[in-house]
Amino acid sequence: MRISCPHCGERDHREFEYLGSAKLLERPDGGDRAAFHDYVFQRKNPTGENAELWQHVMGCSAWLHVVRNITTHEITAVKLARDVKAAAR
Amino acid sequence: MHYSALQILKNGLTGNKGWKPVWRDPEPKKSYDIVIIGGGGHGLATAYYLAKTHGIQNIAVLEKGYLGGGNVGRNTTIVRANYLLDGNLEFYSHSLKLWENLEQELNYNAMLSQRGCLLLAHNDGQFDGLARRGNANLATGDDAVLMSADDVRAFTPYLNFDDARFPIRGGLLQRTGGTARHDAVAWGYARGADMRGVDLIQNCEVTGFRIEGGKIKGVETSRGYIGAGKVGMSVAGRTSQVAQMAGLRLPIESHVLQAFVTEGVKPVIDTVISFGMGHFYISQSDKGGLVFGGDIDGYNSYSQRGNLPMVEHVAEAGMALMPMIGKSRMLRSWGGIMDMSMDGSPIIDKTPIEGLFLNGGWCYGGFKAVPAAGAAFAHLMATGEKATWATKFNLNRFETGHVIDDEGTGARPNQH
Amino acid sequence: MNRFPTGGLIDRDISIPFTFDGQTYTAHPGDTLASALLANGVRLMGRSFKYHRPRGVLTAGSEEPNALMEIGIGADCTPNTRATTQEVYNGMVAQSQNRFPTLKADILAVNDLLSPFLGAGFYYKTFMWPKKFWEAIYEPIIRRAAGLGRLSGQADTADYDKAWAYCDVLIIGGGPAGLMAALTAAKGGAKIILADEDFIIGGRLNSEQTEVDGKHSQRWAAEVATQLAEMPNVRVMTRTTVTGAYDGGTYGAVERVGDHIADAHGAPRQIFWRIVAKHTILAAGATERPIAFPNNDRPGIMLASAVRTYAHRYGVAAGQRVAVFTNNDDGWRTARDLMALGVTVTGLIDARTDVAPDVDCPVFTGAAVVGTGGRLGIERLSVRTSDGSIQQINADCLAVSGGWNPSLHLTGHMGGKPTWREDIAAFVPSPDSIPNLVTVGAANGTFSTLGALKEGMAAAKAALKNLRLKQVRPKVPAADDAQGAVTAFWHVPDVKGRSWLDFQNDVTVKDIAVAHRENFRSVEHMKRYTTLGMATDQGKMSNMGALAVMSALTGQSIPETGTTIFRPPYTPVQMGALGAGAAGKGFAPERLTTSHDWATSRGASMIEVGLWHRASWFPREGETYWRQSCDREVKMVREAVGVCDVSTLGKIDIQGPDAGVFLDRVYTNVFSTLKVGKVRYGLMLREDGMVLDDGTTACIGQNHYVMTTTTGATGPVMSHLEFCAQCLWPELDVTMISVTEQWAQIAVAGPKSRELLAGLIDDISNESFPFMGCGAVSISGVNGRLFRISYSGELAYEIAVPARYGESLMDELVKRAEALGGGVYGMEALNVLRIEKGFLTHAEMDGRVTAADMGMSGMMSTKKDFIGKVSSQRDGLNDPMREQLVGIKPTGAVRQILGGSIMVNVDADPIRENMQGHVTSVCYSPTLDGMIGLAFVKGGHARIGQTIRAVDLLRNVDTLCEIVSPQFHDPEGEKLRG
Amino acid sequence: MADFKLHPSEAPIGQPIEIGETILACIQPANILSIAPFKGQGMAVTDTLKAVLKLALPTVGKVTAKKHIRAMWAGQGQWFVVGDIALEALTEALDTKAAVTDQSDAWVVLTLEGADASEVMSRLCSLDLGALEQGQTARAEFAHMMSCITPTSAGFEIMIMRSFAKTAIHHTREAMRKLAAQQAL
Repeated sequence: MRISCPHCGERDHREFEYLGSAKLLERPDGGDRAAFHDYVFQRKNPTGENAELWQHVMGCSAWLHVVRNITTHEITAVKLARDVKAAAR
Repeated sequence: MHYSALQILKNGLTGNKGWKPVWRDPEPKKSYDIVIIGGGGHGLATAYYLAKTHGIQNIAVLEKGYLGGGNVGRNTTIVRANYLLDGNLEFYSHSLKLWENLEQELNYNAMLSQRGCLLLAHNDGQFDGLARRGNANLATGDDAVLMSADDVRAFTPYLNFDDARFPIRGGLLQRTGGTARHDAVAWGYARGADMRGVDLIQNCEVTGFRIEGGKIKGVETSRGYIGAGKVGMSVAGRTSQVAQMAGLRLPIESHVLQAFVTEGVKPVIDTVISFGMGHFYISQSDKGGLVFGGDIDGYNSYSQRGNLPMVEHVAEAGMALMPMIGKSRMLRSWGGIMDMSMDGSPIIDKTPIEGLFLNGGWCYGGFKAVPAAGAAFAHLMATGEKATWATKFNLNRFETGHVIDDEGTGARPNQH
Repeated sequence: MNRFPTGGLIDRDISIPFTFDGQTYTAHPGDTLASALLANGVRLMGRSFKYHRPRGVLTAGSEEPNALMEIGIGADCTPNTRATTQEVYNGMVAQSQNRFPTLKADILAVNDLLSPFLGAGFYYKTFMWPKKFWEAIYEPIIRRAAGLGRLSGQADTADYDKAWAYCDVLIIGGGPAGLMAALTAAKGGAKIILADEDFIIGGRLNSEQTEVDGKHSQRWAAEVATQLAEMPNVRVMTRTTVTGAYDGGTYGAVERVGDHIADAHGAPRQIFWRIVAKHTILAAGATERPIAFPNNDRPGIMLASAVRTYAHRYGVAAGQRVAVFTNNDDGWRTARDLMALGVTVTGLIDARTDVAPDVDCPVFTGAAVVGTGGRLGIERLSVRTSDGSIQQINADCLAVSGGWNPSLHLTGHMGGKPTWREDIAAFVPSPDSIPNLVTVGAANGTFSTLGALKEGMAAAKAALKNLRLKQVRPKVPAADDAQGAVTAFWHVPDVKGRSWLDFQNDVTVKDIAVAHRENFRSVEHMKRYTTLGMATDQGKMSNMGALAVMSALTGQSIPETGTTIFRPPYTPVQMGALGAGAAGKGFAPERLTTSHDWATSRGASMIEVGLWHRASWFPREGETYWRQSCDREVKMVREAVGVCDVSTLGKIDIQGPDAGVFLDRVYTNVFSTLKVGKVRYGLMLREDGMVLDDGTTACIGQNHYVMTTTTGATGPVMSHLEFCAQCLWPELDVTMISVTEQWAQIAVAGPKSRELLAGLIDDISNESFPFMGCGAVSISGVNGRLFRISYSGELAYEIAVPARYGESLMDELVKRAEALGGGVYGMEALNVLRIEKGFLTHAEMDGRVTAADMGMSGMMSTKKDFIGKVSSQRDGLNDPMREQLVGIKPTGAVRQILGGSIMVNVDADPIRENMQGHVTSVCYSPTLDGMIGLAFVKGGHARIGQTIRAVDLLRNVDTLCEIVSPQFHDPEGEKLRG
Repeated sequence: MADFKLHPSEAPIGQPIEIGETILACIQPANILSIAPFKGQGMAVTDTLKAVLKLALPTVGKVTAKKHIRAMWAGQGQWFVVGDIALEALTEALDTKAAVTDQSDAWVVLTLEGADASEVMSRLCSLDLGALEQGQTARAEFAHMMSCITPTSAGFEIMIMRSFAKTAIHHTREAMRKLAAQQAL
């Protein structure tokens, strides 16, 4: 896979590290245990497009919000996770 | 038809024309007492034990492709019982015992070969970790031998002991671990189930559940509606998708794990070697191919194929551990989709929907688990009770905090 | 012999000696091992896998299933090498394989006599009785018989390399389609790579007697190749096989740099390339397929295309009396070409009835070969003519042409399924099987030379357009436009005897029938049950024939019966190339501290910690065992002063107006209240409530902190912090950067540490540097940092200086320590010191423990949220019977404790059900004069003072222990505050 | 009171290493300082740098230079100023505008020059080197290590973390050796 880092351009995915679903951006406020259980453990795990988090560890260190098809591996959008999170606020 | 040397002789002399189908291809009935979704190792074993141990015969196994076409036919065939934590310890211990009698029980040669399974340690901390594991295995009644670096050298002299990046500090050998012929396990269970009246229905994809009043009624399939008293999901790799049709969301991600085989060579490796530091393991098949693998590629995937970084990493680890394989050639690589659970351990449990049961989240452990998981899932579906060797694989353990995290990496499926 | 006096792309002026099975032969430059052996009249080149049937060369390419050999001797021996692609070099030693004692007299050929009992899947039905016999008797015999060639068993010390290349257009295959594509794309200015697995560019242009652009096709190919090589935007890579197609336009390829020469003189034998291409043109050609008929596997029975290749390219007659069996027009061409070269063609057998071959030799249409004879090679064949009569024909070579299979393998690597084309009776690639890849020429089912040229050009023009490069209109050269008619004909029906489908694995038409009979009818079942297609050619020679047989048995069409999936690699890839650079120490980078050379020069024993090398202990004269050094080093620290390089710990510089708030959220305890000049110990959890790491963080200025992490967790912690800052709270104004490498940090520990430092630092008083104080210092004019922190429980400091001064400072501190009765200490002593004090490492923080398990619930602030807070409140994590951290020491006769022991109650059996915990760390404590350990024990915090057993079943040690506080040494902490 | 001097360690490469058509050497800039602007301070940081060093912060992936000092992008929100500029001076100038750290000892700067520099690099680094022009800089993997790769008129400058320097030099040297041997065939 080639991931187009918004800073560094297109790079082989070996430069990146995968974390998981982009739902991890949405850390619950407050102390609701059910909300945290869902946040930490439960996954939709779709077969089609999925928003997920990768870090460009061997490059600029930015965390990226990557929209990728889980079956074809086609990547349709890459944004800075920081920007996605800020926009959601 | 009972298989025996005599049978082979008889057929050999008569042009091999007397062999009978190993399983029937029945049309699906309108309804069954129990429907198992998934004709892989687990689903077939579950049906077999339901029929054999629990005397239930009105069973169907629904397979969307061909029998044994999922992970049971694309793994690296390792069988072992050298886990670390309670929950896994007794489960895999029980599984290995079932493996040891499987061929006679099924009258099918699955070629279980207990040629040993060696885990390597490269520093004192890892060595202590192996000791803890070995002690737990011995306490569970399984085999374990702690080896010094010299012991390892005597046992596997072809490893790199002289200029290794991570010198070998010692190892833990389980002599009862080894390999089996993966396809034969699926076929043997399929044959056993079919002989006991189970309908094995291929090319039949489940497309939905019929649930009324919180209770399962049947399944919609590509070959029409099939009613069911109970339904078991045994579809590792697609568990999230199937469960979602019942409105369930699970602590599972799907990842691709690659496996590799080289061209056949004369015997050079007589055991299974696991190089934890390099995320690499290897054995040699009876045909002569070196069978090896490593970690999952590391990203969610439903494609049964991987990418080059892991291919290269695995080859690099192989060259680091045993540079004698440099002149063998990788013949084929393939991928399987792993149900990676959030603690690296499986789920065998009821679901919130009455009559709907779940067997999934197997991560890398699915193949070696086939007998015990099939037997445990059958026990659960037949009796409503957990089997004694599988009491801790609960669906709600993430809520309660009773996770079974053998790797200690937490809710990071790609690190288990 | 069998070499024609002229013709071919070989240099007859030079003779190269080589040996095969000990016999010396000669070859010419341009020869492969197969062509050279054929030229020397050698037909028998191998044995099949299962029945050990005699095998000769079947093909002239990488798809060869039969002529596999061991090349080279000793550690240089490469098994399973295809004689059809291996170029002969001076002095080459080739050996046949999988035979004993000799190729001609192979004992295991007895298997062939037993074949009625060894058919498809026989082993699943037997070898089960008695139970023990499988592993004791049957399996060892099978394993010894199985396998092909031998690995030497010695380390592969050859050089390999890996590399990256980028291009606009990757062209795979240098036949007519590939060359035309390359020429077109190159003229348009695209950056191109043309890769061909062969050592001469041209593909079948080198194998046929045909003309392109009015000249011999061999000459045209050579001219175009030269023209391309001279263009700056073109990289022509011969001997380079593109082995796999992966996501994002990435391709794997192997370049064989040194396999064709006797001594590569330090050049890599092979280079594994990762080629990233914007566009790819697959022009991989096609492979001819055999026809299944009884005993179609004898040496001398070859593909017709191979017979032509040996004739035209290598100037070799594959036989003196050749018969041809075909279902298509290519067979006629074979007969004509051979006759033109003066070879006798003893018969042309065409399976088709409605054709009239215009060939001047005995012709049989509507006929089929129904048998062959000859002991170690074909001598005669039986032909069933159109009227049903049988005719015998003499031949020492039978050229078989069953039509062509497009080489579509790469297009299946990403899961693409091919499309059936009835007109050519073959699968062709489906469009878009691989993003941005188009298939042209024979690989696309276009078998005429002109058609291939045209398709190659068209694909290149489309690529240029997509790349927005200039459009060019090169002229399509004149060439043969015959597509060649074919009628599907897969195997000869109604025959006796075995007809081979998979020549290497010995799978015959009868085996497919057995699979069908037993209901292994899906293609995958058939393959797995019979092992068809599992040979080293991945089924290139066998899959289609077997599919056709199964389709006939089931009554379904071939596309309904299915296709098989081709997986990477296209042809097998040597592990040495794929794993290039990793043998020896190359597997992972090595990290060295600034005092590394200093330490090794003092005889330090080094160990790995993550990627780092650290000094384990420093033996002094007379010390022969590590414990002697370790005990002395511990005593030194406890009684005088020790010096230890601790630079490997992670150091993260954190700054910004919100830095304090940020730390509050990532640590369980509060940091925003930390004053400038102070250090605090912190505990970090994962979001699932388990401990991630611990360490100290110093406030070195307003909104300016330096965090330390454990050595092993540095990367994960940095990544975690960046996740928190970027993904969770981007609104916080905080920056972070690793300064691990900037600072060499050295611990000075022991009651005399202040005395030692007093000679170096102006003001080292307790007032200026109280316990957990920090500040800037100057050391001989070098700006450094001093932290009063202790990992030993003694009065201790850590001094940081810019890394370039690390070695110098280490040397100076150790000299001064030695003057005070102390000295340097290593990791072993450091470990003892921390165990005595009950400090933790990742032996304890193994990813499964909570703060409460470690007795640190008090560090979980109730006043704020932090990562892991909510999850750590789950009931299961607050069970009082969880395993909790305690200290243990022996109280009985057995004084030894082993790491990894399990804990059981005094009277309990050491079985799983009774396990109470496990031992994480142990050491001999010189301070307490005995073994001590840290352990996790169920409900341990409430069991201090009780006795328990640490049991090691592996090593037979059973130790009665007292459960104690993990702080063995100075539990009140008076020493470190002193 | 100090009766001794701390002295710096030797550079990891003394005499430049020349194999075939490539030369590997090591240079030691006077200082490498990191600058990470605080929120909304990017312009203010650039203004300050312009005033102090006559340099602006380059955009992502770029390098700007003025005499013997240059500023290079070094990752998300991070820049390195390389040259003879004291930590204290820059820290003071940027005070509340940016985080400044000393990285002078954290990095070893290698230079790889000569006709085959690109070909050697292609053995070690996954970057599309043909697309990397002078004036640009990239954070990238180099032989499994983090690095900053900057093309120069004569080849490349490769910044590697100090503890990795020996490994980086070893691998580069090996790549040079193998390429030279290949070309001699």
